[in-house]
Amino acid sequence: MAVPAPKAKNYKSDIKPVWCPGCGHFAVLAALTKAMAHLGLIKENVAVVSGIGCSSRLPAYIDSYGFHGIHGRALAAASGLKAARPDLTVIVAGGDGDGFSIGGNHFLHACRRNMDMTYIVMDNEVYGMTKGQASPTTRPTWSDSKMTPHGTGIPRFNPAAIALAAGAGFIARGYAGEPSELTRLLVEAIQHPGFAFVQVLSGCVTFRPDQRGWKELVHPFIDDLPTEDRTKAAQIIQADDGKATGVIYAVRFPVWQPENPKEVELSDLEEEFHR
Amino acid sequence: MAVPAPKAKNYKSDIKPVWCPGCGHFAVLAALTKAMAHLGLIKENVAVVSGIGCSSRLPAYIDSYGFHGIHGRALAAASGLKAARPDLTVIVAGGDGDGFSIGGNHFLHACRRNMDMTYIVMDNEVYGMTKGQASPTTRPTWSDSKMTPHGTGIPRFNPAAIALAAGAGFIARGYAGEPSELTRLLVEAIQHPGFAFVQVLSGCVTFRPDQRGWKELVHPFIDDLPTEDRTKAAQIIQADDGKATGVIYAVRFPVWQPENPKEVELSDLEEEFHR
Amino acid sequence: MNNDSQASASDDGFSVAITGSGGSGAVTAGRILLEAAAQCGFQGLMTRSAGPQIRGGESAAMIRFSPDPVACMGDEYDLLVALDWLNIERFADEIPLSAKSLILCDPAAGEIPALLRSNGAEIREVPFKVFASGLPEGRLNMVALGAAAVVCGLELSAMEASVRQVLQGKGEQVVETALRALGLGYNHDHRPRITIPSPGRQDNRWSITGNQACGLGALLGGVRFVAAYPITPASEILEWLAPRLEKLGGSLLQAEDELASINMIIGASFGGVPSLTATSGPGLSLMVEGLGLALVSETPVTVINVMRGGPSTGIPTKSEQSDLNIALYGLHGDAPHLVLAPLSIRDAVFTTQWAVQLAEHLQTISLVLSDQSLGQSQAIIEAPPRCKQSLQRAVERSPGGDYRRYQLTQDNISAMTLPGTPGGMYTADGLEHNTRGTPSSMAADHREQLNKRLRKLEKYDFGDDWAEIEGEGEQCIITWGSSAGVVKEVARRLRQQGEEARVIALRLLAPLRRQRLRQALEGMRKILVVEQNHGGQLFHYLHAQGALPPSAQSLAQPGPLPLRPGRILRALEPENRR
Amino acid sequence: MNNDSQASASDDGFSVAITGSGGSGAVTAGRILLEAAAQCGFQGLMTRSAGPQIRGGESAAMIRFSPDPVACMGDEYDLLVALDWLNIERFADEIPLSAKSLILCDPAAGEIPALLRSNGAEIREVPFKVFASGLPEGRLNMVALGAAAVVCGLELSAMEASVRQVLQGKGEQVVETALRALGLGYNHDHRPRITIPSPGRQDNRWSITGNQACGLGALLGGVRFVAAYPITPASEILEWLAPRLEKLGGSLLQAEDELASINMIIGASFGGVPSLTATSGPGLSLMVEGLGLALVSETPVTVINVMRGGPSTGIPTKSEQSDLNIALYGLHGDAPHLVLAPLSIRDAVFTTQWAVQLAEHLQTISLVLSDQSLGQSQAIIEAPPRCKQSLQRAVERSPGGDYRRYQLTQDNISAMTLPGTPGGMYTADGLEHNTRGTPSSMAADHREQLNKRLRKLEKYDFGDDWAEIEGEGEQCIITWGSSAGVVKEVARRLRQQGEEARVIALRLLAPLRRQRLRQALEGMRKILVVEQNHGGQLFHYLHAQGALPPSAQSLAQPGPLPLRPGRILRALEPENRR
Ligand SMILES: Cc1ncc(C[n+]2csc(CCOP(=O)(O)OP(=O)(O)O)c2C)c(N)n1
Ligand SMILES: Cc1ncc(C[n+]2csc(CCOP(=O)(O)OP(=O)(O)O)c2C)c(N)n1
Ligand code: SF4
Ligand code: SF4
Ligand SMILES: [Mg+2]
Ligand SMILES: [Mg+2]
Repeated sequence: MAVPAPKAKNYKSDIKPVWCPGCGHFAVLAALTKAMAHLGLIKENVAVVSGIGCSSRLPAYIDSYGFHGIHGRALAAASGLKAARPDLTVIVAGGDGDGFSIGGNHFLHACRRNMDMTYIVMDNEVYGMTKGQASPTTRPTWSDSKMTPHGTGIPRFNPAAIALAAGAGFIARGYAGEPSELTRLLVEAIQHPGFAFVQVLSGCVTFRPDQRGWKELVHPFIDDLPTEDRTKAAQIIQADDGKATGVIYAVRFPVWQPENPKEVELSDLEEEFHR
Repeated sequence: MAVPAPKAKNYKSDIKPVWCPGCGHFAVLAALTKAMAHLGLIKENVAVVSGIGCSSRLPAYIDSYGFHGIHGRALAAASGLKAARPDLTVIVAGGDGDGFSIGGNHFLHACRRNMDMTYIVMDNEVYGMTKGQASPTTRPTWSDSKMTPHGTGIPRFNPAAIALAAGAGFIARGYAGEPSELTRLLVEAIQHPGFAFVQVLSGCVTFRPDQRGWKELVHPFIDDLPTEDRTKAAQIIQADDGKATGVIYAVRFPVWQPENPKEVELSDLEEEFHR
Repeated sequence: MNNDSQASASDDGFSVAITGSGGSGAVTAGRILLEAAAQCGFQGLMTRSAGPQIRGGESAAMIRFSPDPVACMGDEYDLLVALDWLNIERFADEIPLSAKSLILCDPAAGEIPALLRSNGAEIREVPFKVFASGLPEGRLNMVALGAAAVVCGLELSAMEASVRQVLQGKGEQVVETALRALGLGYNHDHRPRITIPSPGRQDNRWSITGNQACGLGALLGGVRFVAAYPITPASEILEWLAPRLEKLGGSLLQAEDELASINMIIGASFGGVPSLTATSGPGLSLMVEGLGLALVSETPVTVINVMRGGPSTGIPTKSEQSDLNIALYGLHGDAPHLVLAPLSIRDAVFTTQWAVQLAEHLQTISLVLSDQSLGQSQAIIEAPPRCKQSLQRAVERSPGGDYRRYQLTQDNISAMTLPGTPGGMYTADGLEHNTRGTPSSMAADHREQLNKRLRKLEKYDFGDDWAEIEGEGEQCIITWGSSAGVVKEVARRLRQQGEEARVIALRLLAPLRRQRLRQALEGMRKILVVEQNHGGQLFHYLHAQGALPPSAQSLAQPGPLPLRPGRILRALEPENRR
Repeated sequence: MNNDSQASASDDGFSVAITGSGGSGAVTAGRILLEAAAQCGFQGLMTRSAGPQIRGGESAAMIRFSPDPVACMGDEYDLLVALDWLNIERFADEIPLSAKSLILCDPAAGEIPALLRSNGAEIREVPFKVFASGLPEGRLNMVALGAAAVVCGLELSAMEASVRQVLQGKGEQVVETALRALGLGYNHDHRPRITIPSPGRQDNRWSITGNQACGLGALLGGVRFVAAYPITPASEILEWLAPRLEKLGGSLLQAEDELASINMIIGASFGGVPSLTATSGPGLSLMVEGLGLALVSETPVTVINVMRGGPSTGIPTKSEQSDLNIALYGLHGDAPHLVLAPLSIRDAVFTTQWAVQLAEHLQTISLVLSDQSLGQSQAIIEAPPRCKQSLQRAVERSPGGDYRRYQLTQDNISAMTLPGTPGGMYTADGLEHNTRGTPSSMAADHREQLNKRLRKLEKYDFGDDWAEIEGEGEQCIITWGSSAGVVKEVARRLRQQGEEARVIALRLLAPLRRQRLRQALEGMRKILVVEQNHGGQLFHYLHAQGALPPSAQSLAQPGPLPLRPGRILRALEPENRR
């Protein structure tokens, strides 16, 4: 990390984001490119994979290899890529809808599988791209969406709790309004060997203008974190108001990565069929 | 519960199970019909919904309404049914593959949504119906499946931990080899208002003959359970060896059930379009 | 024969486009203009277009109004109201202008782009900005709207009423300022462009979008449960339905994904409640496994698929008719089912209602193919017709001793018991089964049930509603779904020129009424199949069904640009006939 | 003309069925018999059938062997070896017997079912049980096998070698007992039934299942990454591949579901590794959204779909060719892609290899339609041919300054950079895009890319491998996939009777080589399209593509029973011609 780092702007592509002015996702993009610069990543060796949503547009704005897939399947595509290409730094980006609603199953199994990748969820507690419906992280009483006129009435999905229960080894929360902390978190996440999950509070100015109020609510975790103790992490997450930031849990579990040296020629395998 | 109960056999249909002789699922079927009898459920007011797998064949063997759907989607079908027909007792049955692999996302969201239904997962740590591949609950070193010749290498999925993190209010574990305890658990689960999750250790004699050894391993939880304390439940589950049985966690969360009295006629709604 | 300039839009009604950058209020202005036209007794249509941005990007409202029903947008625009010039090139393709057009713009907005100068349109300059900034919080879109009203020949009083109606939610202050701005624009220059005599206030007029019309049709069909996952451009159906279902005693459940939503409605329908979901291409793709389950278990459900540019994520905000293939053939196995398509916004009420009722009656799946352009456009129409029949699910309320859920019957429809009915217990199954519903892998059972599921559709008498057929002559245009609008416009123009043409607009795509279609094609010397996709999906489907002679021709044009009447007229010109 | 009894199976090779209840070892006995036939230089085929139980249910092994290649099962069986009579009625449809058949059974098993008595077959009784119980842990299937070997005319030494080979994993004790039991059965009754001269040991013989052949083809095509979710009847492909991929330096990832597996292989292929998955109908349904993504992002992937009875869960353990529709048309949007089908077990090596290479070369998706009967049958064949061409992905290893991932080119194929390549960075996208890959909703970009994706397929020269065409004459049978076997058998029988027939067995279904097919149909007076489904899916597809004259006829028979030569011959009889 003492290596003279390239500039963040070197990691930005020349494509103009479609995001609304003021969208939190700009800050995430900035923090990620800063983290890449800080780590001196070689850009052609990075692949940023995403699903569908405003947040999932991120790959095209980064000057690395990118894969903008389909809604909810980013982690699956990333897992296949990493399995086939262990040499790449794989970063997965998406939203709360993409990751926790339609993509929930892959989230569970990616945590368990613990491949070496970083998963950044830009959580704005809303489906931005489809114009403002409730997501799993939306509070149950939020009634601004006509699809749920009295709110969903369903308790919020707790991403950190699920990640922990599913077996993730790195769990952090950042805030788009605190770019330097966010950069630091992303650096740590990318460095973490194994699956690293970073939930980023990234406000949607258009459909959740109330989230401008996050600035007053966000605060660092008060405890001595990160912990390697799962019980402690569970307690912290349970007591948490969802607005605390920092790395909560960081422990090195065995990383899953198929790497099989070639042992035989294909023609050898055919012998079993000979009669 | 003091009402003179009908007999379990009244709840069995005349269709002969396709299960292998000795399969644990027979005991689950027996326990479920006993629980139904014990509760004196009126059979036409019960619907048993399932996905695909050996375990998911259960509905046809019960003399009630049944829905044998597609792989992994039982909870979704059951949620729609319950939303439309709150008067029914809805029981969902399936396997570890159906529920935790392909069906993982619906499991997460059904726990959160907390509709009044009972979800029984017959966990044999294997895909029985497709002849013996590893499921999410299979231990990472089990290498009897050719699809994973050295084992999956991935830590086991912890159903109780996920259910708790996702917001389920009733979490229990039973064992097919202890039918009377299992019946009791199922009675409690069906009585619980809200989403009740019962993991049943139900051995696969054909592909997991080692599971005959469960008899020696299964034991009741030693703690004073069920608890209403989520932290305690989390600790119990974390310390658990996966072979302890009993109700772990039971707390009444608000049940989600749309019930809207009719307020207007359709023709009233058309007025908005008149010019 | 016709040519494009003769057939220009100004012959019939008036076409206006309003464009502006993010926040300039082009769409609000368009809505006010459309409502004002309705006040004056016109019928009309408004479509929108937006750039790739979620919000704040440039956008355009395209309006056409006429004393007669408006079936589609014309070939050209009579009036372009440019609130500014930012990214106007994005819309150039969508808003064809000619020397007969007028451009209303503000000299303060800067140089008129060369792109627009080149078509020779007349330019009329109005100082939108100067007028607007003279008012506290004054907005230039209202000034421009006033000026546009003059050009369109719409009365100030109608404009004012419309401003009040559209802006009422914004508070009195906003309405007052808007009215003053409107007045400034209106009084600036009094030269009307074209005066179409206003028909005067009409009874029985509706203002409705296609997505709303589908929603209403669903409710009329009896739908009381919806589970769905948001997706553009279908979400508005769900957003319209959610609060209304509640008031009617039903409900809408926002699902975690489309796999859930399709299975949820299957569960609800198994419970006896007519159920529906709405989605678009990517969501439909995720539903096909569930659709097969509904089909085999004979659990009725309806899916409205609002098509957008495909394949894959494609062009989510633009229209195309390219999901016909997946709708017809997208299930694994031999899986005959219902596919319908509304022919216009007005027809969407009927078609959706009918689709739901057919699904219920035939105990199968019904797919309704709407599209972005139909769904997200707003129309001023005469009150839409309803489905007169009252088709319902055959429910067995007192099953006898040997109840068989999948009993073979004369019409291949087996009465269904609902949970709660004593003595009628069965397990619905996606496995092949015998008449009782017990899983079976016997060839005889499979064949019996395959035949049952096919014949209940093939033998059903769908009556005359399978298509709208109009016109005589020896040339025929076959089309489907929302392309019916432009095709009817083409036929009207041909008639105006003394030429005859038959239009067959297919509402029921599957099962195809093959014999009826062949009858309707008798004596036709030229047949053109018109649709908005790249592959000619309808054209190939009709061939697959043996419904077309070899000489039939295909005019398939993918989205995102709408099919225009001129394009079709050219394809019909004699030198293009063989 | 032929008739069924003349055309009986005994003319060509020998057909044996072995049936028994759970655990009786019918399938093991079948495998030993087949391997013994191979030892004697025969070629052969063995299919299996099982009841609905997971394990322990009754099962049957059906074998046919001959000195010539065996394309399919015959119309009738020469020999039925009944280990017991439990649930034998389940197999009655599948094992047609006649007066020329022989039934080998044990008097101790009880009364011969009336069902079997009625066909007039000769009965030969052997005390299986008495012999077996005379040995410690003796098994009656081995006794029966010995007796069957005599009837089939197979030498004892070959049988013994085969017992050793098949049972070697079970330990020496088991092998020894089996050999003794075999000997007892063999020496009990010396009347052979038919003596087909044994060709004697042959070089170059393979014993392989269809699922293994697909797996091998995949490896030959270059596949080194597989992600998949188990499903019957495709799992054996995965189970065969997993350990072998590892040895070749690749890997197989068992995914959480099919949504994951298809997206995983897309990710891996984006990384540059040729990737594949295998599934069956329900799984394919879940993959169609992912397939669209691969298609639009031009990321090559191959999916082997092993068809089973549909729709929905259908009949998971039985064969059908009813997923042609979803394979051809199942994607939303305009989505041309590759669809292939192996014509036999032997051909599955070539076809799968070719499919993978075509996907790689054309940067698109390739669907391979195998089926349960092909996949789960074991064949003794001559060493299978390979794909001679070496088609590969066009990879750009040193992109210049202005690298455009979706550049328009002469052949519409754009060289692809792989992650890790400096200067070649791009974002693959399922949104419509311009040549750089930047999302675009412009009509021009959409049309350009739609054209590119269509034309790279349409204009590619697929050479002669699109179909196997044999025979002359004026009557023609068109078929596809595994039905090619029975159709070729029909043609052979016709030739034996001095009649000519052309067979066109389509290996490449999409893009359809329409011109080539029409050429091959020139001069044909009768055309019959044969396939194993209910709807006549190929028949309608060929009509959709304008490839068939109106007089063509369809013979579509759904599963689970195999198509039999006699059925097709009847459809060709003059009175059935029009
Ligand atoms: C299969 C499928 N279903 C639905 C959609 C529509 N869709 C696009 S983005 C999105 C939600 C995006 O929300 P989120 O992931 O939170 O991202 P945000 O826009 O808020 O950043 C949805 C539902 C889709 N593209 N594909
Ligand atoms: C979409 C889909 N994928 C795969 C399958 C194949 N399949 C059938 S059952 C099953 C797994 C069953 O395992 P589990 O749920 O644990 O039940 P068990 O048989 O062990 O009781 C699978 C993978 C299927 N039917 N549908
Ligand atoms: S809609 Fe919300 S999430 Fe999307 S770009 Fe705009 S502000 Fe950001
Ligand atoms: S395979 Fe296993 S789970 Fe399935 S019926 Fe047999 S013993 Fe039970
Ligand atoms: Mg979001
Ligand atoms: Mg299991």
